[in-house]
Amino acid sequence: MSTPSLTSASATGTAATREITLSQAIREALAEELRRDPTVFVIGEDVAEAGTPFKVLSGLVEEFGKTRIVDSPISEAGITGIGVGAAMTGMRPVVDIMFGDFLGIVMDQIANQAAKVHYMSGGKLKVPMVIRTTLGATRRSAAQHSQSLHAWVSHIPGLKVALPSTPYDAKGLLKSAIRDENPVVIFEDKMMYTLKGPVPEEEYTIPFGVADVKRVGEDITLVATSSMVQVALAAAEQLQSVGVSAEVIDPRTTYPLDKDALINSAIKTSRAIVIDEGYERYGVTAEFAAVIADGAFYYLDAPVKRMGAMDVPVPFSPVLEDLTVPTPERVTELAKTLCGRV
Amino acid sequence: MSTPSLTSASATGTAATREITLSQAIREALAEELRRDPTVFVIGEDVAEAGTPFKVLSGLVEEFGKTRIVDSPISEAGITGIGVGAAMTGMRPVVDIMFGDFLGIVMDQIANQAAKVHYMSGGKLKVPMVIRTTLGATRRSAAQHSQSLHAWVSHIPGLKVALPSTPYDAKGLLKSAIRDENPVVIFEDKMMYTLKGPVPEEEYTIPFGVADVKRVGEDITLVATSSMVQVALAAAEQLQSVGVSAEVIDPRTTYPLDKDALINSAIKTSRAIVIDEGYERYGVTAEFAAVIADGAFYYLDAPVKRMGAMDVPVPFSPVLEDLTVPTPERVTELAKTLCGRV
Amino acid sequence: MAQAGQAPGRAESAETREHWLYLYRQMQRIRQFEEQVNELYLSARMPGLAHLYSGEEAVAVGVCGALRQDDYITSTHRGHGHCIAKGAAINLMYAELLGKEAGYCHGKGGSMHIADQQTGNLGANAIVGGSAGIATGAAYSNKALGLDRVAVCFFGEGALGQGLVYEVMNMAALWSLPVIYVCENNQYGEYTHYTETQAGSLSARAAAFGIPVTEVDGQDIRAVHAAAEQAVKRARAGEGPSFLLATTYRYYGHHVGDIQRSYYRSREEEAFWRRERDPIALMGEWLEADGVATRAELETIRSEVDAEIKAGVTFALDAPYPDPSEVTQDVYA
Amino acid sequence: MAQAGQAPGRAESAETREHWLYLYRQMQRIRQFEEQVNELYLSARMPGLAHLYSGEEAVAVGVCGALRQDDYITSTHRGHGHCIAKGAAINLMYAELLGKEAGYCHGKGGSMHIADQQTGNLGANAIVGGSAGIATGAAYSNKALGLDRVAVCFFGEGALGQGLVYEVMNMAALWSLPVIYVCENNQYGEYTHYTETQAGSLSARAAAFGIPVTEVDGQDIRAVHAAAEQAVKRARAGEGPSFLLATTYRYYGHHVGDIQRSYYRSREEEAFWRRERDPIALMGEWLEADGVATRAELETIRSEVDAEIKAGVTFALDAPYPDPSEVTQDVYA
Ligand SMILES: Cc1ncc(C[n+]2csc(CCOP(=O)(O)OP(=O)(O)O)c2C)c(N)n1
Ligand SMILES: Cc1ncc(C[n+]2csc(CCOP(=O)(O)OP(=O)(O)O)c2C)c(N)n1
Ligand SMILES: [Mg+2]
Ligand SMILES: [Mg+2]
Repeated sequence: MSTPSLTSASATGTAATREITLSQAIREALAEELRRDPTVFVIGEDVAEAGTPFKVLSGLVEEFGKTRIVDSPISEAGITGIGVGAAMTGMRPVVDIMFGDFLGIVMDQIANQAAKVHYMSGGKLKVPMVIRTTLGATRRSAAQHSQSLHAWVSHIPGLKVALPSTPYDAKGLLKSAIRDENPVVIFEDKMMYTLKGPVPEEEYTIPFGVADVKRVGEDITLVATSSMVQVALAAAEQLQSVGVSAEVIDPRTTYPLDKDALINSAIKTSRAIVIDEGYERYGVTAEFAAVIADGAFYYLDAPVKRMGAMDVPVPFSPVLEDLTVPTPERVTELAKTLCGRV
Repeated sequence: MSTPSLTSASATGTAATREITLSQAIREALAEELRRDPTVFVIGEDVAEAGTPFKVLSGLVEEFGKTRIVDSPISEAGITGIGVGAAMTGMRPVVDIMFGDFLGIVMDQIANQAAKVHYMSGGKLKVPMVIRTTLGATRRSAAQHSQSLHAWVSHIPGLKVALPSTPYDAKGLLKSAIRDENPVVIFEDKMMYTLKGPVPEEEYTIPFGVADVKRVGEDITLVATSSMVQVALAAAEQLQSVGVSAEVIDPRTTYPLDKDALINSAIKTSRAIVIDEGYERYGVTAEFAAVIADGAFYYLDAPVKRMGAMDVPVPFSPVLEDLTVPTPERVTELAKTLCGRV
Repeated sequence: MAQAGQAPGRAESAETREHWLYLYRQMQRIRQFEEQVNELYLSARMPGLAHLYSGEEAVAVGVCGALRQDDYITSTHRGHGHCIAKGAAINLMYAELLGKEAGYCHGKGGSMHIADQQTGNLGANAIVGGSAGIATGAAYSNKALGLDRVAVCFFGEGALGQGLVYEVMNMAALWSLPVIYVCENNQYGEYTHYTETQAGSLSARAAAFGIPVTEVDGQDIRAVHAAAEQAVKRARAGEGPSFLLATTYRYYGHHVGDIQRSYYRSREEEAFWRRERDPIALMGEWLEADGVATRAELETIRSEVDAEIKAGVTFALDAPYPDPSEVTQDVYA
Repeated sequence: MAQAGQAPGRAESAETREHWLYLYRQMQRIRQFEEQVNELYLSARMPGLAHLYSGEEAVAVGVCGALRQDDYITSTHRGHGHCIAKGAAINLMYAELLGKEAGYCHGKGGSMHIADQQTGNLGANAIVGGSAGIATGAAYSNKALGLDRVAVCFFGEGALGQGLVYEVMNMAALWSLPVIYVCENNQYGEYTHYTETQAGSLSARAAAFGIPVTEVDGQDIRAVHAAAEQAVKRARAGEGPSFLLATTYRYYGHHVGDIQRSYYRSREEEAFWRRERDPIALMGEWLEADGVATRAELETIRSEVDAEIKAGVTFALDAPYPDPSEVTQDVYA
C-alpha cells in the first residue's frame, strides 16, 4: 500500500542527490560497507547469484565473491547462530532472513544468544551482527509471509531495531547497523523496495534513536513506522484539504526510541495517532501510545489512538487482506474525529 | 519475591475449601482433565517419573502411565510441532516447556502453525493445545532461565494467554485452557509454586477474559499479573498504613483481555499503575497502560505509570537481580507520588 | 468431478486396472491444473504467486495411491499436486487460489495453505519443514487413538536444512509412529542446486535415527507406488516410520514468476527431463505396452480432465469473493 | 594460580612428561573445584544451582590439552570443567559463581554463563545445544580470517535432540569449517537415560553429513587426547569438522540439588563408575605404571591443587559484590 510515486521527505536539496529505489539504497549500503571493512559478510538463502528473491542484493556476488556473499542452506537458526559466533570472533555478519515471519525460527539465537552475550560476559564479548529481514502485508502472500513482527525483537534488551521508511533512511540506517557493536535487527517493507527517493552521492550514516519529522504540522501528530509512513503522509495530504495540519513523525528505530520527539510533537499538537503495520494487540503501537500518553499527559486534548494491523492472521484473499492494514482514508477519518472535524 | 506466607485473595469461604499450593493446584487440574478426557496427554522433558524439575507433575505418571505422561527428548520445537499435529487430529496435548525462556525455540510452531491453522483453513481445522511454561526471575538462574516472555505470545492473533497468580486461578485457568478449542499458552511463576491458597474441593473452571479484583480500593488502581499480584497486594498493605486505598486487579488472561475491568477501575480511582514481570520496553505494561490511558482518558488525575522488569538481561548476582524486578516498596513509593502523599 | 473427495482404492487393489487408470488421471489432473495456474498468473487473474508441481506428479500420485482417504498428509508451498493426489476437488482448489469464498479455506489460505480435512490433507505449509511436526503429531494421534491410519509428510530436499525435521524423525523412530517422510528431491531449493546446500548423504540423515530409507526414481510411478505400499504396510503394522527419497524434477521455475533460470540451471537440463523423464509420458508408455490401456483410452482421460479443468477455472473465476465480515471470523474456534 | 590463563603446550609436545602432569593437575583442579562448589551449595553460600562435571574430567582436559590458547571453545550448563581445562583461573571462577564483582563476568553470568575470552572460552550456555551455532561461527571466522585456529563445541548427548545441531553440522561439513563437535555422552539428560530419548545411532547423526566420527572412552584421557589431536590436525589443515563421541559419566546429580537419584539410576551403577572407571585414578595408575610420575609426585600435585582451591574459595567469599550501578551497564557495547 506504499505509493511509489510519492518520494521521501528526507535529504532533499543537496547538490549531489539523485533518486534511487529503496532496494538500490540497501545494495549501496551493503556494497560500501563490504568495501570499507573486510570483516563484513552477507549470509543467507539465495543471496549470491540470485541476489535474494527480491533481487535486493543483485550484483554483490559479482563484486565480492561467494566467500563474502554466502549462499546458505535453508537453516535460519543455523545461520543466525553462525552469525553470532562469527560476530563474537572478529567478523561483522549481515544475516539475511528472507521473511520476517521466519523470526519464530531464530528467536532463541537472537534473544537468548545474540542479545545477551555482551551483558552475560560482563562486557567482555560483543556481537556486532545485523539481521536483515522484512515486514509488510498486501502482497497476497498469506498468513506466514506477511507479518510485521518487530514488536518481538523490540521487547528484548540487548537488541536494537531499525525500520527504514525511505531509501535515504534505508541506506543510512543499514550502514549504522553494520558499524554498530551490537546486534541490530533491521526490517525492510517488501512493498517499498521499488519506492524511489533522494539519496546523496556522498557517504552518510543515520544515528539510531533520532526520529525524523517527515512532515511538519500543527493540529495532530501522526507517529508512523516503515510502510505506514507513506500512509501517514498520504493521510496528511487529505487532512490538509479539510484544514487539518498533521505532523508526521517516523521514529526510525523502535530501540533506541526517540521518546522526546514523540512526546514533544504531541505536546505541540495536543493530539496523536500512532500507526504501525504490526498486529495491534501488544504491539509497537502500545509502546508509542503509552509513552506519549504518559509524557504528554497534561497537554493532550484527546486520547492517543492506535492503528496497527487488524488482530487476525493475514488472510490471502485480496478483498480481506486489504482490510487488515491501516489506509490513508482510515487514518484521515480517525484524525478528523480527534480534531472534531465531523 | 512472592511471599508464600501470604495466601490468595480469591475463593475464600466456601465450606469445602482447603489450602493447597499452586503446584498442587496445577497437578489437580491436570489429573482431573486427564481422568475426564482420554484424549488429553502431557508431553515434555522429564515430565514422567521426575515430574519435571519443579516436581509439579509428581505422581501423574503413576496414575496415567507413560503413554499419557510422555517423556520427550530435549526437542522443544519438535514436541510443540507434534502437539499441533496431534491437536489437529483428535488429541488435546499439554506441551510442557520447562522454562519460558525456551519459547524462542518454539515460536515458529506456536505463532506460525498453532495460532494460524484455524484461520488459514477457513475454520475447518482447529488446534486445542495447551503450552504450559514458566516465567519469573529472582531464582538466581541468570539471563537464559529467568525471563517472562508472555508479551511475545500475547501479540499473536490466534493464541490465548493465561497468567495465574493464585492456586485457585491456576487450577481454574488450566482446566479452562485444556478444554479450550484453541492454542493456549499458560505461564506459571516458578517462585510461586509453593504459594498456598484456598481451593475448593468441588470442580470449577475460570472463564478467560474475566479480570479478578484481588483487593478493592478507592484511591489508585494497581493492575498486576502473575508474580506481580503478590507484590501489588503487599504494596496495597503498605499504602493502607499511609491512608491510600489501593485496588488490585489481575487480568488473569492477557488475551482475551478484560479491558472494561481495567478501564472502569481506573475511572473509579482516577489513577493507575500497571505492573508486570516482563521487560518493560514493548511489554505487556505498554498494552495495559495504552488501554487505560485511552479508555479512562477523561477521568485520570495522573498519567498511567508502568512498572515492568528492568530492561536488562537478568543478571546472576543476587545484589543485581533483585534490582530488576518491581518490589512492594517501589510500587508503594510510586503510588504515593501519584496520590500526592509525599 | 467424479473422483473428487474419493480416495484411491486400498493398497491390495492397487494392481487393478481401474486403480492405475485413476492414478494416470490424477497425474493428468495435476499437470493440467498447474498449466492453468500458470495461465491465471500470466494473465494477472490470480493474486500472489504459486509454486508449480509439474514434473513431480508421480511422487504425489504414487504415494497417495497407496493411502486411504482417512490417512493424513501434510504438504508444502508446492502443494497443489499433493492436494489433488489425495482427492481434492479441482474447482474448489481454483476457488481458493483466486481467494474466493467457495475455496477450501474461504479464500483465507490461498495456494500455500490449502487444507481439506475431508480427504485428510492437513494443509500446505509456507514454512519450509514446518509441517514435519504436524505430520508426526498426526501419526502420534493415530497411535494414541488406536487407529491404523498413517500420516505422510511431503517435503522438499531443502527442508533437510531445517532442524525440526531431525527432531521429529528421532521421536517418530523412538515411538514407532506410523509416519512416512517423503522427501521430494527435485534437486533445487529455490535457485540453488541441492549439492551446494546439503553435505554428506540425504538418505543417511534419516537412517541415522534407525528409520528405513528407500530411494526411488520419482519419475516412475510404479517404483514410487511400490515403495509407498511397503512403507504404508510397515506403518499400519505398527512397525514405525519410513523415509522415501524420491529423485524428481520441477519443470517450471521455483515459483511462477521465476522465468530467467539460466543462471542456475541449463535449458538443456530442463529439456532433457521433459523429453526423457516425463512421469506422465512414461506411465502412458507402459500402460500401453502392458496393454492396460490403449492410446485412445488415455487420450479420453486427458480430454475429460481437460474439460474438468476448464470447468474448474470457470467456476472459480465466476465465484464471489468472501464477504468483508469474514476477515474477523475463525481467528478463534 | 601458576597455570591460570596459560594454555597447555602445543599438540606436538603433548607426549612430554610436563604436559601429562599438567593435564593430571587440570583434572585434579576440576575435581576439587566441583567438590567445593557442592560444599558452597550445601552450606547455602552459593546462589542458585550448579551442574557438576565430576567424573567427566578426562573429556574436557583431554580435548583442551590438544588446543592452543588462541583456539576457541564453547561450553554448556555443565561448564566448569571446560572452563578450567581451557586455562581459566580458579579464584575468578569462584568469584563468578558467587556473583562477585571480581568474577569473570562481574557476577552477571554465574555458573551457566562463565566466559573468558583470554583463554578462548566463548562461554557456557544455559540453552541446551545453544552454543552449536556459536562454535561453528567461530570456526567460520577462523577460516574467513585465514587463521589456523580451531573451535571446539562441547555438548551433552541430550543436545542431539536440538535441531540446531544438525543445521550447523551440515554447514560445517559443506564449508570445511575447523570445528570439532565433542559430544559428552554421560548417558543421562537430566533424569532420563539417553536410550529413552535417542533413536538409532548417535555417531551416525554426524556421519550423515560426511563428518568423520571417533568414538572414545571418555574416562581414558590418553584415548580422548589422541582422538582430539587427530581432529585438531584435520581442522588446522583445512580438512573440515570432526565429531568426537566420548562415553563418560557424571558422579553427582544433574544439578547439585538432585540428591534422590534412585528412580533413574542405581547406586550400584554410580559406585561402579567411581570405583572402576574414575578418570583421575586411571590416569594416576598409568602415570605411575609408565614411570611418568611417582605416587608421591601425584600426591604433591593433589595437595598443591587443594591449596589453590581453598585459596580460591576464600578469595571469592571475601570478594565484594558488584556495585548496584552495574545492573544497567554492558547491556549495549
Ligand atoms: C523456513 C523457511 N525458510 C525459507 C523459506 C523460503 N522458501 C520457500 S520455498 C524455498 C525452497 C524450498 O526448497 P525445497 O524444500 O527443496 O522445496 P521445493 O521448492 O524444491 O519443492 C525457500 C527457501 C520458507 N518458506 N521457509
Ligand atoms: C533448550 C533447552 N531445553 C531444556 C533445558 C533444560 N535442561 C538443562 S540441562 C538438560 C539436560 C541436558 O542433557 P545433556 O545435553 O546430556 O547434558 P548433561 O546435563 O548430561 O551434561 C536440560 C533438559 C535447557 N537448558 N535448554
Ligand atoms: Mg527442492
Ligand atoms: Mg547427558
